[in-house]
Amino acid sequence: MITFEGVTKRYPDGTVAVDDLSLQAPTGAITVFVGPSGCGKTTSLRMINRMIDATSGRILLDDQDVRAIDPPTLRRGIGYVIQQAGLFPHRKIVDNVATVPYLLGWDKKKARARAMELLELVGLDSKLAGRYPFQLSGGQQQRVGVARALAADPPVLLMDEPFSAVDPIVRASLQEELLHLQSELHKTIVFVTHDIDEAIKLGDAVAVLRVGGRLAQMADPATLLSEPADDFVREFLGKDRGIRRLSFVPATGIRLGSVPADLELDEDTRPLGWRSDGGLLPYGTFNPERDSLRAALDAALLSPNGTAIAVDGDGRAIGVATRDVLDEALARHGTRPEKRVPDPDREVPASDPRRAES
Amino acid sequence: MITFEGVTKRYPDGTVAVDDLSLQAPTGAITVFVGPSGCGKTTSLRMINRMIDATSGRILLDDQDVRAIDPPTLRRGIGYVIQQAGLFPHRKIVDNVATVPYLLGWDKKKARARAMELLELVGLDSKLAGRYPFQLSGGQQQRVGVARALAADPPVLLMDEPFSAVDPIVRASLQEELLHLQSELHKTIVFVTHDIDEAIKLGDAVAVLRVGGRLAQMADPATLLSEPADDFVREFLGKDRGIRRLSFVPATGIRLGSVPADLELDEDTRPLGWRSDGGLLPYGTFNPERDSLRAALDAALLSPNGTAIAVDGDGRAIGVATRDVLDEALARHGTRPEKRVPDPDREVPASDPRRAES
Amino acid sequence: GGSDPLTSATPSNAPASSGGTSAKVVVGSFNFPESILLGSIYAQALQAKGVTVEEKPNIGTREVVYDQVKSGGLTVVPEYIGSLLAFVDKTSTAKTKDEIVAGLQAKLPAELGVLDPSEAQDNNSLTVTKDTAAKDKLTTIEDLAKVSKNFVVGGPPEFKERQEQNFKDVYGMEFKEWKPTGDTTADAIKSGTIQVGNVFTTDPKIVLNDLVSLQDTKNAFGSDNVTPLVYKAGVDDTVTSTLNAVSAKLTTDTLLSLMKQISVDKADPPVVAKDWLTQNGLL
Amino acid sequence: MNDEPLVRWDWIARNWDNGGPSAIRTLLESHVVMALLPVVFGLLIALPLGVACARWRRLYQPTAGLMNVVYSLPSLVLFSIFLSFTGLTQSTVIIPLTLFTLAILIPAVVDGLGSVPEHVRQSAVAMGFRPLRRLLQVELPVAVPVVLGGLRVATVSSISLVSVGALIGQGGLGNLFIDGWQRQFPTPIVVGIVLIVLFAILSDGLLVLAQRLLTPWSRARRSAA
Amino acid sequence: MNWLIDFFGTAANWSGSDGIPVRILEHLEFSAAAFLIAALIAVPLGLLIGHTGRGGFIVVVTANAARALPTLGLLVLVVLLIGVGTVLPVLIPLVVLAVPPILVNTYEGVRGVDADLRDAAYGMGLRGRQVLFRVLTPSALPLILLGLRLSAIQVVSTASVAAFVGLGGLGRFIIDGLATKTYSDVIGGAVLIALLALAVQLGFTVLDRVVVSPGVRQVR
Ligand SMILES: Nc1ncnc2c1ncn2[C@@H]1O[C@H](COP(=O)(O)OP(=O)(O)OP(=O)(O)O)[C@@H](O)[C@H]1O
Ligand SMILES: Nc1ncnc2c1ncn2[C@@H]1O[C@H](COP(=O)(O)OP(=O)(O)OP(=O)(O)O)[C@@H](O)[C@H]1O
Ligand SMILES: [Mg+2]
Ligand SMILES: [Mg+2]
Repeated sequence: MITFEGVTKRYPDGTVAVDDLSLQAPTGAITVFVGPSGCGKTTSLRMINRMIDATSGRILLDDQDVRAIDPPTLRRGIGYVIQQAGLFPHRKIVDNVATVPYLLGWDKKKARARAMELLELVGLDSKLAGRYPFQLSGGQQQRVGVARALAADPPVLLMDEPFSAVDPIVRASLQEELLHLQSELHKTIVFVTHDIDEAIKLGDAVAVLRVGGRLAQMADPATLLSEPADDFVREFLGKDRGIRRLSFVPATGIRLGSVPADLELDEDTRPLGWRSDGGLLPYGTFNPERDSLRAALDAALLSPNGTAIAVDGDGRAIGVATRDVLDEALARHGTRPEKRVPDPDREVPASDPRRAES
Repeated sequence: MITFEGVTKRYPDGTVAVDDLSLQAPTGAITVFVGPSGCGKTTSLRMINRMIDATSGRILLDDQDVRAIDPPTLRRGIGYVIQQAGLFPHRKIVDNVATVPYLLGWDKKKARARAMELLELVGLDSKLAGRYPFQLSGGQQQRVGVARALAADPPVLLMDEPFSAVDPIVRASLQEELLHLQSELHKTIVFVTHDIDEAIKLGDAVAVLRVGGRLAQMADPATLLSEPADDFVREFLGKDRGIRRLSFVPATGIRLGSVPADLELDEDTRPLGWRSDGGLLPYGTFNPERDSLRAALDAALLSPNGTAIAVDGDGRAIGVATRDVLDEALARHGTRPEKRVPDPDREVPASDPRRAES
Repeated sequence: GGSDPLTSATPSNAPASSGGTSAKVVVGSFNFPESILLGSIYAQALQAKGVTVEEKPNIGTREVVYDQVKSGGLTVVPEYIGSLLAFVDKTSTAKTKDEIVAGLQAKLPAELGVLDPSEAQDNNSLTVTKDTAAKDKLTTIEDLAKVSKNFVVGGPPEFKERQEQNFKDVYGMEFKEWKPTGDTTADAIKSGTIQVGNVFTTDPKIVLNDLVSLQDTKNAFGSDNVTPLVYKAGVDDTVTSTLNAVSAKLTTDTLLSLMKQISVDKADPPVVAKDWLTQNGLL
Repeated sequence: MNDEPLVRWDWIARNWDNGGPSAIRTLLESHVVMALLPVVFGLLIALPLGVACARWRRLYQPTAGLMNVVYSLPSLVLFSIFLSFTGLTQSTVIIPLTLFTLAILIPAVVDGLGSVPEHVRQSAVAMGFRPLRRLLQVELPVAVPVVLGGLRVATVSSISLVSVGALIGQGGLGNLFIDGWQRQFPTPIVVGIVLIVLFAILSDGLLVLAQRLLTPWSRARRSAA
Repeated sequence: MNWLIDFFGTAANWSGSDGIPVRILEHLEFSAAAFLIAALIAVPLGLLIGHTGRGGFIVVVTANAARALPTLGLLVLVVLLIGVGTVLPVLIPLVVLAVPPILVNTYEGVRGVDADLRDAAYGMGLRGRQVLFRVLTPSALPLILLGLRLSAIQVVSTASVAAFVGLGGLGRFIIDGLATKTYSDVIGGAVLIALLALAVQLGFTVLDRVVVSPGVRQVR
């Protein structure tokens, strides 16, 4: 648990970057700081590992004031990932990852073994270990950055816009990777971004900051979407709040009807299309075990008759949700999505995204 | 009209960047090339203004083979905008914009007057004219880049990921700006991006390329979303295809009911919330004149009772769309959204986005 | 000038003890080939007698070298008695060899001494081209003094300072301009940049370039016999007797022929020195 | 001017190693010492000074100004000034050349440290490096390409400048220039120039090699830049 | 200080054909001539090679080797080969000295211009030559000027070797002062040379202000 107690940062030039900030980042959860440029996200983050010292107020790491800890020692226990990865250009990937273990005086072999393990964990081929950073793509470098931050198994991870320099496709995969990692590691993560979609996708709790470094709202993403505290937050959340918060409602609750006759199936009962005069019409599918209500709605909208086809993990049709059933589900959960709570004890299989994110 | 006729580009090292590409970019429309990294978008674009020469095949600009035109002359008639703006650091903004007019031998006063006009057109304060590029933010530089490309009023504009270096918020505003400009200028634009959302937002026609430089599908965005040609395109389009294509259906067609009694209004008949025991509940609104079906659906999902409130331009409630009405509209338009056709003759007022984009 | 930085020199290789054969003898030379040759002759002769020798050839002008000897940084340097006296006693009027040696003994500081002068002389001279000599009918410096106001004179940089007053005193001679031409003096005379130049009488370029040295009828330059200048504390009897034996064999003609080998035939000073020493039984 | 050939090969053969103080080999050896020691000393001094200048920027302006003045002094002047202090020793050449080297190396070290990307520095801090260790293990290694670039220029200049020392009797191969000049004899001059250039190219080549070996991580960047 | 007073305070030092003003003029004469020749050779060559990208490696290697050419050695060799009497023998070594910094900096300057900028320029329809002179050169100007400045300072300081072969210039005070151990002259000459170098430095600072676009200056 990281606690901000009335923290204020005033830079020597008079800029108040963070103003009386009080909040808690729960242990084992991802807390996202989000807000427009210059709202003090980076400053807040860097006060945790004392890259910047607060002007007033306290920051507690599990009840211990960070000010009481010698900064290098404090920092070795906190992973830190930044936008440009900040890899050491002169060290091979494996040694980059082993940096903190070396600092902590691990023996070289052990440190390297640990590094190799981490490279695998973040999904990098072990043959990249002997390369230098310039030989890696931006996305690979970011992965190395994450591995490096994890090397000494710190309980806390600070991430400052770690994915904002890579292209959207790679970015999405890095986000997935992070969620997947977190499902195994249960770190206490503070994540900074200015992208509200990323915040909602990743955050167990989202703190929206406004310029001047004041907290506008802190809530879990679903609550944030349904109940923005004020116009600033509403504006910041942007369009599609209603649709987006369906992402937090699992599709498991939907009452499925039996597969209707006009749905053409192949021999494995995988759907092929809706029969019609002009041939087969397009259809949409969702997996009630894994997907959210949003995916179900999308599937319904892709079918001409508004009926979403439920499929299992192998793509076999297991039932349908008609528009009426869907409407009912939407009415039931639409306005009050279940709160998501971080559940550090639940182990999620690697192949399975932890969330009901569509 | 720009026509690719069996165009192939093989680099000296043997890489085939573009393979037998045939397509047409219609006059007065925005044609977007989209596809994963390395699929030959840039190469295709640059063959149009002969920054790169095709290995075989022809590119026609209004029936004239570009190979028949001296490259510098050709290029002066084609605006070109790139990611990093490529502004000349040693020239003031106004002179940057006036580059091509100067090249064409315009007199200095006229060229500068034209530059000032363009700066205004792209939404830049005229007091920036005397600055140097380093004194501008990334977004402002991109705007200058666009202004510069437009300076000699070329009929054709080539844009290579022009907005990908700026942050998402600025990016969105640049996209709006481009649509707005295009609604006034009706250029023939070829726009390259690897972001499918951007492609769908901006394109009148979208060409999806696959690695190896082959065309996977070319269609207007709505068709693309409803009828992806194959798995590659479907994969590339990503999730929410059903919801996203609602963006292309205007909300005008929805039958509105009268404002129900349990909706609390202020004295100006602006909605305040749904009455309930626990106080006012959240609500969602849409503007049937301007918004799409997607916005209406979103509004419905924000209301506890699934009813979307229709408001006018001033935010006054003018009716409601109940879930049933909405379902009906969705059923009617859901699967076959109207095709969007570029309509160069229709003048759209500046304050009004041209599209039914939610 | 102001305070003199060279006097504060504290050379690292000053002899540790005064006298004694165990000490290393440092043989230096001026920055012209003849001096380098003489230095090499001294050094090899001493080496043959088992003296430990270090050579530092080609150091610089007398102004620089003198102080190094005085402070013990150099032990032996081939000198020219007339020029040396003029250097230590600007007012001296001594002209003959004996006068000069007497003058030196009186004026040299206690730590320095000269050994027996050799017969070999290498006088400074004023030299002109054959054409100039013919045109103005010049054979002596006296002849030159009559026309010298029209002439530009050149020589090593130190030439003006040393000789300007001397010429006035002895010949009443003044020049139109003094140009420091250094090692290019002979070429400068030939190319006409200067009309008169200060060239050593043993310089082979005089012959090579068809130049004429004017006779120093009034002995303005004085006798310039070659002799070793020594740092007294650094030399013992072996050194002294060896060098005196060398000087006894050196003549002006010897010097001229040796210098011709070096400058014209491009033979190397150490080799020339060695050959000569061998021929004269000094090795 | 006359029939003197540009190079008399037999002279070279005779004088390569004639045992005397003016043997080409001896001169070459002293040239190497007088050229390379300043570079070594210069590097040893420039590293701490450069680090200090990079750390306290206001120190840099005056230091750089002073170095500019030193650099604009003719080397002969510095040599002769030091002649009065260090006499006819190699130090008279080595000390001034060390100063010249500093004029090149201090900016190189400052620029080198400046070339360390801020995000690399920051992530070192964030990982818990203490300042000295950060300097030694991160900042200086990353600065190596730029510092080596300066070192190359310094080495080559130093090798070339030693020859001026011949004017005060300590010039290594430069003595060949004076010798050849006084005897109107091109051979020693040519030999001196050729040996100096060869020595410089060799040293430069070794430095390039060192750079390759020390900084495999910047090879691509260099060829791309 | 005494030396400076001796040197600058002696009226005789200020007049005549070997007075300070004449020496300064002579010094400037060969420095300027050598510098201009070097600039005329190196700037166009650097621009061309930087622009076409051909032969860049050779240039950098040769330039570094050329830095190693000892000025004194070249000077005496040239004098031996072509004789004294003109300034030519001094110009050759000085030009050799002055070319490498200009060439390398010009080349690096042009080559270092952002590839996107080049791209944008061609994309707008500038022809090769226009790209070079209107875009690359102005952008590379700070580096080109840096090369010119370094070179000019080296030339001014090294031009003193002219005195060694009997030519004039401020080197006379140094060489003659050394020969006659007149330290005031040596120091005086050195101070004058340092002042000239300082003036060159200042001149280039001013030039930089005037010719380099503020847009480019700030980027660096
Ligand atoms: N060292 C500093 N000195 C003075 N002001 C600073 C300093 N660092 C940051 N600021 C100011 O403090 C405010 C907050 O900065 P901070 O970097 O924390 O913002 P941010 O939310 O991370 O912004 P971004 O999204 O652009 O990274 C800004 O107004 C910034 O200009
Ligand atoms: N000059 C070149 N020589 C050789 N291959 C090249 C060259 N330029 C591009 N390519 C290759 O051609 C292919 C297409 O390149 P292109 O730049 O057109 O892709 P792109 O779609 O624009 O990619 P991105 O989204 O990364 O910009 C790639 O495989 C690329 O590596
Ligand atoms: Mg930040
Ligand atoms: Mg591209």
